[in-house]
This record gives sequence, structure tokens and C-alpha cells, in this order.
Amino acid sequence: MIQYVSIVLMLIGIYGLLIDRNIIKIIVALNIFEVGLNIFIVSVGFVSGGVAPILTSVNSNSALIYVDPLPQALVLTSIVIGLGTTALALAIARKMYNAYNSLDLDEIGGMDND
Amino acid sequence: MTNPVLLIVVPLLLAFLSVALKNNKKQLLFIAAVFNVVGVFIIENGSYVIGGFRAPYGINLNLDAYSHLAVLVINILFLLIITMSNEKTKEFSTVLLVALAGLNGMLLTGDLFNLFVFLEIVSITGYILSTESKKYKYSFNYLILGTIGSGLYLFGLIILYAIFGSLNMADISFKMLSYDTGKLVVPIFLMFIGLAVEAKLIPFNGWVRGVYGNANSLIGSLFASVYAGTILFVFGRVFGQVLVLSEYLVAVFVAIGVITLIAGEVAAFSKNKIREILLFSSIAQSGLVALLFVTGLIFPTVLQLLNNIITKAVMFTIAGKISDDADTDEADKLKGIFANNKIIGVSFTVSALSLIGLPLFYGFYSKINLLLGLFSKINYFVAAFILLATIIEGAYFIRLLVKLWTPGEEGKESNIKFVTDRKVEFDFNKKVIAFMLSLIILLAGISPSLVKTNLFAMNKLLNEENPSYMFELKGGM
Amino acid sequence: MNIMNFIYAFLLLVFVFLFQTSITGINRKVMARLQRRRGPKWYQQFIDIFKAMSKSSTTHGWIFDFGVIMALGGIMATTILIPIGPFKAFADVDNIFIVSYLLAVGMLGMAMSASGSGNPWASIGVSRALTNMLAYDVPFMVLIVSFIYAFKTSSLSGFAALQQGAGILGWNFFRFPLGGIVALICLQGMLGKKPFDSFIAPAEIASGPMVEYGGRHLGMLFLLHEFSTFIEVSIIVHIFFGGGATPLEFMVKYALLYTFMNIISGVFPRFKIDQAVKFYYKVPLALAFIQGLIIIFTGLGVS
Amino acid sequence: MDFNALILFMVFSAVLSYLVSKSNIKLGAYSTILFSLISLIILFLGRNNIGNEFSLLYMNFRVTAIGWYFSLIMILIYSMTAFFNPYWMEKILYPSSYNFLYLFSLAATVGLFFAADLITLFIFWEVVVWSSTFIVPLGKSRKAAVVYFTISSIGSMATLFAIMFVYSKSGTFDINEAFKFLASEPLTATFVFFTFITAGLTKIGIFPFHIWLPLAHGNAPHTFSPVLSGGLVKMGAFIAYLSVGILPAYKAFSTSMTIMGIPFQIYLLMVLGAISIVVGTLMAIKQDDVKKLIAYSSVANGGYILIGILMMDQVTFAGSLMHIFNHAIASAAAFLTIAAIAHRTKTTKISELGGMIHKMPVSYVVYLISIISLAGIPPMGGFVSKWLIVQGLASKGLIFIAFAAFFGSIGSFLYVFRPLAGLFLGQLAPKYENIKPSTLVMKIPMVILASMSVFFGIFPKYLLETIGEIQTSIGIDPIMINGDTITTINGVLNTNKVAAIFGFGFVISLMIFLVLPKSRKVGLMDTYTSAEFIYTPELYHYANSFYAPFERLYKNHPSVEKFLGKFAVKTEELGILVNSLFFSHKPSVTVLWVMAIATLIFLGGVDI
Repeated sequence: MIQYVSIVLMLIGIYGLLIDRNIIKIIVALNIFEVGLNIFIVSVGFVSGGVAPILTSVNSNSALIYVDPLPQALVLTSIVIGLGTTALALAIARKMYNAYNSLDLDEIGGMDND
Repeated sequence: MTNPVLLIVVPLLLAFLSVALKNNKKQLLFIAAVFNVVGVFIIENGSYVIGGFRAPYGINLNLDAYSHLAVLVINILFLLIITMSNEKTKEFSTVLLVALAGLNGMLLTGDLFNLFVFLEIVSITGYILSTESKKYKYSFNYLILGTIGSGLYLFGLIILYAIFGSLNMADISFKMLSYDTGKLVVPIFLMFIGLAVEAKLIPFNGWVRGVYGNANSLIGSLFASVYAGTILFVFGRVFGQVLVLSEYLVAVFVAIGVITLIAGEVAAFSKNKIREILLFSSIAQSGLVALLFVTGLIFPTVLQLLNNIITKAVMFTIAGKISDDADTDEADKLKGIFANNKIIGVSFTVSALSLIGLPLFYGFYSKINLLLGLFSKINYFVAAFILLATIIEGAYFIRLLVKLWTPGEEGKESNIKFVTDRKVEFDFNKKVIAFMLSLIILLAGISPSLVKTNLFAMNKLLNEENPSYMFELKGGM
Repeated sequence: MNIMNFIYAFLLLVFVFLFQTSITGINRKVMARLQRRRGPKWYQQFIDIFKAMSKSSTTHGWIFDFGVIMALGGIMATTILIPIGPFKAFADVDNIFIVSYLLAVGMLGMAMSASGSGNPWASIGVSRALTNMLAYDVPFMVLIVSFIYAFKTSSLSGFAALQQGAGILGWNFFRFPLGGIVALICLQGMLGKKPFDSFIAPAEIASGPMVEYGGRHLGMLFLLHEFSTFIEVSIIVHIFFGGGATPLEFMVKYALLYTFMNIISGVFPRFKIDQAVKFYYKVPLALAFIQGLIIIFTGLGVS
Repeated sequence: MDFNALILFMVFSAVLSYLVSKSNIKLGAYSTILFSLISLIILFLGRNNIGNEFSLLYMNFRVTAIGWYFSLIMILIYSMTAFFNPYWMEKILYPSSYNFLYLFSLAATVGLFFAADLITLFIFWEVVVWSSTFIVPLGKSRKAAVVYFTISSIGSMATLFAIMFVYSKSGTFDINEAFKFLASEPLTATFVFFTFITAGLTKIGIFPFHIWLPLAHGNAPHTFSPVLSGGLVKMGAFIAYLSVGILPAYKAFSTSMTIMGIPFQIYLLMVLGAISIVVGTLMAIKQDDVKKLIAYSSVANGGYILIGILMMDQVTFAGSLMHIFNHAIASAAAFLTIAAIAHRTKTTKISELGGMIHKMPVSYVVYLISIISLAGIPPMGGFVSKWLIVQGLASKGLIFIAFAAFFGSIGSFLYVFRPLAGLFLGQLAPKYENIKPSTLVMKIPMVILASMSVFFGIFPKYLLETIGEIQTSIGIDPIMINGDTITTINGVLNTNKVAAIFGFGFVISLMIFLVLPKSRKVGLMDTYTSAEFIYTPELYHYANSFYAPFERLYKNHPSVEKFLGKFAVKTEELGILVNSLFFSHKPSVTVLWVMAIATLIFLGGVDI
């Protein structure tokens, strides 16, 4: 179920990328896409009825079902990378605003044939 | 055994240092590049576990014939390019150091998620480098597409992980052998899109024109040669060796490759600016290399890839320099520019002819090899398309060369008085290295056995019929 | 090939000169009668030639002279190749291709000389003459090729010999009527008679190539004209009318054919040069191809 | 001397000539003469090398009789043309590179003719193409080089495809072995035949690949046009020979439909050859630039050569081989005379010249002899070869091909006469009143080539005996020649006799001329002008659109140039389309593509 939600989130992000002309909105859409992706990654590790794969005094029985811990590690990395990208994107957006005095791609663009 | 992780770690370390030692950034970059080139000759093939977990649970580096050749070429080219465009490196030293680490990581890693991380690192350095031209909207375009691409790659990768429970290349490869690959179309295709954005395959490469078309001598040649080379080596690793492709996917990928090849050449034919011609030629070459990798030909593809990236390093450096100095790179405004820069002209010419694949140049050797490979696989149509592309390629490169060498009006004899009055001064570094590279291209073309025995001696696997590194190292398992 | 051959050759030239010039004279008379005139005497042509030769003349440089010499030399050499009935000055040289290409030497010399005069009328005439040649020669040669294929010979005397002995109906003209018609049309073009005489059109381009000539040059060109007429008509007589078992038979056939062509010429107006080309490439060429295909694929008429 | 030493010598002489030119341009140009002459002598004396095999690097060579013959022609043309190089050194932009490429392409052609395997053949083929491509733009047109290279690479890529295909089937590159398996596979053989011969067709300039000849020959530096037309075009003939001689075409096609005894595959190409003759002739007739005119005549003559080679029989093949030689020397000589004139007058346009005979008589005579040979008029060499070709065609009854042959033959009178009338004869413009005749060094090659045309026209046996040996070596009946009498099924030709008769006629004519009263010399303007007063020689010179009425008949002809021009425009438009479809600067376009393709794949991939 959660996987469908994540895919819907990704599609919303892509929809935003397709129709938005505002740079900031595009960056937001990109982030929505990434969030959807990250949720998907986490969801992969979910095992119904599983417990956290940590050896504690409560559940030291190795026969128990554990959830997969790896996707959580992966998603951490992914989030960090997403953060970096967003930061860079915002920096570029600021530069663009300085350079073109606009945040609208249609206004900035129109030079497709150059 | 010398651990190849040094190739990644040392540049990264120096990158942090360079933030502190602002005044010596340039030297640090140079040191790292030289270190890596030396290091490439010291490291030995094998699987190296990183972090103490044994593969397939932990991350490992795979240094086999294929990746060894790749890091060798990429590091040498990196060194040569930053030396050629020495005057431009200061501003971007830190970024370049990170990029060097990322590039080596991409080539060496034996883990698909690790590959994603390095890919992102390299991409981010790419976005930053592309801002040099101050054309921010192109950088922004590149950033969005690159992020989407690597997002899709990750998406596909995670699905694979969900199916096989592993991220190790060799492990996945083995598991796929006993799996119905027809069911893996979606994840593999998502990964393909992810890499295709960076590898410049049509239609995922909208960013290329803006970024390559405005890059200066340093960044253009880095993108076209080092970045493109790396991503294609990785592409060959993932789609040529690791993933087992169903026939349906092979057909689709080959089709995309062929479309990229032809469309790229045709687009290049319609261009007049030197850098645009070169960038579309790069796109076409990427398509060619990608489709050959997918077809399962490794050795000839690597030859062709080397041909592409070595010649592009020379040509993009020259084209970038010309447009830096002359304020334009339109061939019509640069008539006869080589008349005053003969050495550079010869280097450019040799590179272009080699890229077309004319005899006596290295490119001919790779072209013959890839044709032999295709014919042995009864791939007549692909071969025919490649030859068709060669015709178009020859036409526009010769047109460009003729413009740049022989100024003159139609109907009047070529004369020095028609030479453009735009001046371009090439420095010593560019002349020497470009000429040296063209000499290598020439020598390798006249005597390909030279290449075969020296460069490829350590690369015996590539000479075999059906190379798969998986069976050599087993991913360190 | 010895000295006797050359003596024969010389005699042949003299004979052809006398014979053809007389025929031309007679034809002038015939033509005059056709046009209800009295006409000159039959030997008027001799008088014209010798008179021209005896007059002084002007020259426009060495090529002007050389061209005339080359033209007459080439045409006389070609004349030597032509067998008269069974009589040949040299053996094995009456190959149709040799004849037609050697003929071209004379034409070229004449054209050179005319252009060398520097007079544009001459050049215009030459341009028309050459265009005319392109028109009439091609259908004729197509015809000849099919004949060579059928008869396995390409010599004039060879063609003639194959037709002799079967009477009039053995002549190629009757065995291959389509080809015969083509040949006659082409002959008219070769001779430069109406309706294909636009290249010398006197009133329009001042006689074309001849405009600058006078005196000995003109006299030699008169000679040239007689010889080339002889060559062209003889080719047709040999290939289509059975040549001649005796020189006399040949001469009679020759005279009749020449007169016939002249009479046709007397009743026609003149084609423009492009009209001539169009005509030759429409009618005679098509007929020649049809005849050729008939010969090659059905063998009809070959025997 | 061994021929591997010869090839090495030629390569090093190219480098040496470059170095010499760097220090002294003139000396470098003279070195090209010296080196090419030395190569010529070595090759000529080294005939006993025929049959030898040797290798250099990864390339294998085998000296064959026909290869020897072709290389002899090639080096002859190169060495003769080299005499003109010294006079163009100041005019050419890169003289040292020119000298280098000049000798280098020569070395490559020789390598090509001696190639023992297909890869060697292809390597030298391409080397010749690119080395000559860089010489062409030094002349008058940049576009010419591009068109030349593009058309050439269309051919060479098709040939490369055939080579690879043959290799994948037979497993060998050896020229003699690789094609053998085709003898029993007519369908494959048809495919290989057509793809392999394409390079030859492009090089000879067979319709529809003829468009590069007028561009490249007409605009190349004046010293390189003779080489292009006389020499490099003949490489195509060599490929054509390989495609019917070595590739067992007649054997492989023995079961296919025949037209007059010729398999239709071969007949098809002969028709192309015939079309080239007609097109070349018609286009040559209307050219104003002499160099373009001769270039189109090369197209027409290429048609004869192709037809002859494709016949692969006793008479026509011999005629074709002889025509290769005759056309080489004649067209080279013609181009050289034009170069000599351009050297003084700076133009090659007929309409801008006139009366050159009064200033350059030697060039005139050489040109005259060459064009007589080109047009196939006795007693020049061209007559013998055309006679043989026509005899061969007639004996097979190929009337449609023969039609083209005659059309080209008689049409050639038209176009060869145009420069004669417009450029050499006619009125001399006052601005050329003071030009000097060509230099002695220039006269040497022109006179040599012209006398060769005459010599081989009168004594063809020296050539035909060699050709007979070639025919024997490739297993067809040699041409029958006894003394100076050439015998074919349908007729005999004794060139001595014809020449003697011609001489006899000429002597009589000369005597008549001398006996008659002397004439008075007058100026060129002293002519009949219909009582007009004309003082401007240029206006009194008929050289523009010489055959205007005839040209009008086909002025609206379709042309390959126009078609290809449109095609190039379409390609560029396609490029722009690709550009706007895929290379938008807005991310949304590419994202849309990504989604569209992904959706398609999902739809297609799910049910697989």
C-alpha cells in the first residue's frame, strides 16, 4: 500500500516537473519526486510482522522475523545526496535570478535557437 | 598488493586539504592527478573489500582487466587535460579533485548502490563545472535531468534489490543467470534511463547541447572525454557484463543506440559551430558505444571508446580554446584559423580523421574490429547503420577541416588573404600534449600491434571471445 | 603494303575526283531542270574548282592553312579506303569504323581552319555542323552495329559481298527496309543536303564555315567536298545496295543514288538545327532500334 | 629492385620532399619530379617482380601483371604532372604539405594496386581518398573537397561492408581466396558484387556518382586536376576489374537471367556506364569552364572503361585496358595545357579567352592531339581502344550500349571542339597580347604525353602485347595481335597502314597546297563582317554557349546535383528537427521524453 503512495508521490513530482515553469517550483517538484523515491526505498525493507534487526535482550531469538535494515541505510545516503542536490539547485536558481532577473523558465528561455 | 582505494581516497583527501590551502589548490590538483597516474601502474588486479564486510554483504572494489584499463585511460586523460588547460584549473581545483575521486570510484566499485553514490558525486561536480560558462539555465537543466536520471536509476536498483536481495554486481549477475530475465524489464530499463541521461543517449540528453556547447577548453574536454569515457565504461560494465538482458531489452537498447547514432550525426551535419559539431558527434559516438556494449562486444567497443575519448580530448580543448580567444566558434567566421596554428591544426586533423575511422589512424583499427565483431554476430543492419553514420560523420568533419584549413571564397583559389583576422594563441602545454596525443593516434594506427602488445598485455581478458569479468573475480565473494 | 598500293591509291584519288566532279556537274544540271532552269554545263564544276585554285587568297595564320591541308589530307586518306566495286587500293582497311572515324579527321581539320579565321560566322557554322553530325551519325551507327552482329563482318567490301548473287532483292535495302529508310535519311544528313543543310545556310550565316575562304583554300575545300560526298554515298551503296561486282556496276548504282538524294534535296525546305536533332532522335533512331532488335532477336532478313 | 623497397622509398620520398620543401619551396617541388621519376624507372624496370609477394607491417602485397600496368600509368601521370609543381608553389597555400600529400597519395595508389588482401586494398584506397581530399580545397572550391570525400566514402563504406561480409563468410581477406565461395551462391554473389563495386563506381564517376568529378577536377589546383582525372579515377577501374575478374561474377551469375548473353546484374551496371557516357557528354557540351568540360568528358570516358571491363572478354576488355592508358595520358595532357594557359592568363573560362594559339602554339598542338585521342579519331591511341570497345559491343549485339558509345563518341567531337574554337582559335583579346608562351619545363611533360598518344596510336602493339599478357594471366583469351594488325571476330585493324594512308593523303594535300598560288597574310579582324565596322576583338569572338540551339533541347534536364542538393537540405532540416525535438533547453521536454519512453516500455514489457 505504502508503495503505491510513494509511486503516486513520484508521479506528482514528475507532473510538477512537466508543467511548472517557475524554477523554485521545479525544485520543489524534484524534492517531491525524491521523497516519493525515498519512501519507496524504505518500503522495500518492510517485512510484515518483522522487528528491528537489533540484538536486544527482548528479542535475542534469532528465529524472529527481522525487517531488512539495508534500505534504511540506503535511504539515509539518498536523502543526503538529495539535500546536496537541492542546495546546489537553489544556489543556481539564485544565480539565475541575478542573471536574468526572473525565475520563470519561459521568460528566461526563448533562446532555444541560439 | 596496493589497494586501489587510494585512487579514490587521496584525491578526496586533497580536496579537503585544498579548502584549507587556498593558495596551493592548483598544485594539489596536479599532485593528485600525478599520484593517480602513478598509482594506476602500481595497483594490482583483484577484489578489495572496503569496510570489513565480506562481499556480497559489504562494499568491494573490483579491479580487473576492464576496470584497470578504464582507470588507466581516464586518469591519464584527466592529467593531460588539466595540464593542457593549466590556466583554467585554479578556480575549480577543489571540484576537480572531488570529481577525480568520484570518477575513479565509479570505475572501481563493485556495488551498484555505491555506483549510484559516486555517480551523484560526479554529477554534482559536473553541475558545478557547467556553471563556469555563466549560462545558468543550461546548468539548471542539466541538474534537473541528472537528478531525475539518477533517481530513476536508484528506483530500478531498489526493485532489483527487492528481487535479489543484493546490491553486489557479481552477486546480482549470478542470480540473474537463473532468473527469468523477461520479468526484469522494468527495473533494468529504469536503470538504463538513469545511465542514459549521463551517457547522452537520445532522447534523454536534452542537457548536452547547452552544457557542452558553451564549455571552455578545460570543461568541454573534461566532459567529452573524461566524464563521457567514465560513464560509458560504467555503462559497459553494468549493461555489458553485469545485467543479463532479455532479447526484448537488447532490441530496444540497440534501437535507441542506433537512433542516437544516426540522429547525432545528422544533427552534427546541420551545425556550423565547432563545439556543437563536436558535441553532436559525441552524442553519436555514445550511441555507438552503448549499442555495441549491449550487443555484447567488449573488446572492439573499448577500442572505439578509447578512440572517441582520446580524440575528443584533443578536439574539445582546441575548440574551447578557439572560442575562448576568438569569441566565437562558428566555423564560417574562423576560416583558415589553422593556417597560423599549424601544429594545433595537425593535431585536430589527425584526431578528426581518426574519429571518422580513416586508415593509418587508430580509429580505423577500432572500426575494423567492431565491424568484425558485428559481422561475427550476424548483425548486418547495425553494421550498415554504422557505416552510414561514418559517411555523414566524414562529410561534416571534412567540411569543418576544409573550412578551418583553407580559407577562400567559392570560385577563388585558397589564399592567405582570406584568413580570418581573429587571433588565437595556443600555449606550449596545449601544443605539446595535443601533438603528442595525435602522434600516439598515428603510431597506434600505423602499427596496431603496438597497442595490442603493450597496452593490452595486462588486459588479456578483453582479447577473449566472450569476456565476463564476473568469472574472473566473482565480485570478491 | 608496298609502293604499288600507293600508286593505286593515287590513281583512285584521280579517278574519284574526275568521276564525282562530273556527277556533281550533271546533278547541277538535273537540279536546274527540276527548277525549270537551263543550268550550267556538265563540266562547270571543274571550271569552278580550277578557277578558285588559280586565284590569289588571304590567310589568317598558320592554323588557317594547316587546317585546310589536314582536312583535305584526311578526306583523301579516307577516300583511299573506299573500295570501288572489287577494286581496293589497300587490303583490309575498309572497316566501317575506320572509315567513319578517319572521315572525322577531315571534318575536324576543316572546323579548325574555319574557326582559326576568327570569323564568328564560321564558328557558328561549325557548331551547327557538329550538332548535325551528332544527330545523323548515331542512328546510322546503331544500325551498323546490328548489321555487324548479324553478318560478322565490319568491312564495306564484306557487306557488299554478302549481298551479291541474289539479285536486287538480296540487297540489304530490301531485306531490311526500315534500316534502308534510316540509312537514306542519315545519308541526306551526311551530305548536308536539304532539309539538313542549316550549317552552310548562305543567306543566314554567310555560308557558315566557308565564309572566309577564297583562292586555293576554297579550291581545296571544293575538292574536299567532292571527296567527302563520294565517301558518304559509297558507304551506303556498299552496305545497302550491294556495292558492285564490277567497278561499272558500282558507279551506276552510285550515280543513281546520288542523283536521287539530290532530287529529294531539291524539293525540301530547311530544318533549324535543333529541329534536325529532334527529328533524327525521334524517327530514324527509333526505326534503327526497331530494325536492330528485329535483326538481333528474330534474325528476320539475315537469311 | 624489390617492390617493397619501392613502396617504402615512395613513402619516405614523400616525407623527404616535405622536409626539403620546408627549407626551400622550389627545391621541394623539383624533388617531387625527381622522386616520381625515380619511382617510375624502378617500377618500369622491375617488371620481373610480377608474381612476387611481400609484406609491410600488417599489410600484404602481391605484384600482379594488371597491378603493374595500373601503377605504371599512375606513376607516369603523377611524374609528368609533377613538372608543373614548381610553378604553383607560390600560389598554393601550403606548398610543403601539398608536395607531401602529392607523393604520399602516389605511394598509396601503388600500394593499392599491389594489395594482396582486401584490408590492404581498403587501407590504401582510403589513404588515397583522404590525402587527395586535402589537396582539392587548395584550389577554387571548398565545397568540392566535401562532395568528393562524401561521394568517395559512400563508395568505400559500401565496399567495406562487402569486404567484411565476404570475410565473415569465407574467413579470409586474401583477394584471390575470399571471393571463391561466391561461385556457387548467386544470390549472395549479387549482393557482394553490387556493394563491392560501388567504390569503383564512385571513383570512376559513374552515374549517379559522377557529380564529384566536375566539382573536384574543375576546382582542384591546376597541377592536381591532371592527376585526379588521368590517375586517381583509374583506381575505380581497378576495383571494377576486381569485381568481375577476381570475384567470379560470370561464374556466379551463370544461372541468372541474361540479356544478350550478359547476366542482368552485369548488364545493369553496363547500362549505368552507358548513362554516364550520355550524361557526361551532354553536360560536357554545355560547360564554359574547360576544366569542368574535361571533367565531364572523364565521366563519359569512365563509362567506356567500365563497360569494357565488365565485358571481361577478349576484345572489349583489352580495349578498355588500353583506353585506361589512353584516356589517362590524353586527359592529363589536356589538363596540363589548360594549366599552362591558366598559369599565364589566370582563367580557365572559354568565354574569357580566345586566340591562344597565337601565343602558345605548343600547348595548342598538345591539346589538339590529346582531344583527338579522347574523341577516338585516328591515328591517335584513343582510336584503337575505342575501336576495340565498339567492335566488342557489336560482336555481342548490345545495341543500346552501343548507342551510348556512339553518342559519346560523336558527342565528344562537339565538346572537344569547343575549347579548341573558343579558347585556342578565334579572336585574341588585346589584354592577352603580351603574354609569354609556357616555360620549357612545362613543355616537357606536355610533349612527352602527346607523343605517347601518337606513338601508341600508330604502334599499339607495345601496349596490346602487355595487355595480352594481363589477359593470359587472369585466364581469358589474349587479344590477337600480329605485327601491327589487330584481329577481332568482325574485322581487322592495321594501325600502321591507316597511319601510312593518312600520311599519304596529308602529303598529297600538302603538295596541292604548296603548288597553288601563295596567299597573303591578314589579321584576325580583317574578315567578312557583313559590312559592319567592329573594333573590339572580344565582341567578335563566338565562344559563349557555343551549341546554344542544342543545349536548349535539354536545358530543363533533371540532375543528380539538384537532387542531392535537396537531399542535403533535407538532412540539415532533419538535423534541426532532431535538435528541437531532443535538445530543448527546458528540462520539461526531456522529462516528457523520459516518461513517454518509460511508459511505452512498461506497456510493452509487462506482458513479455
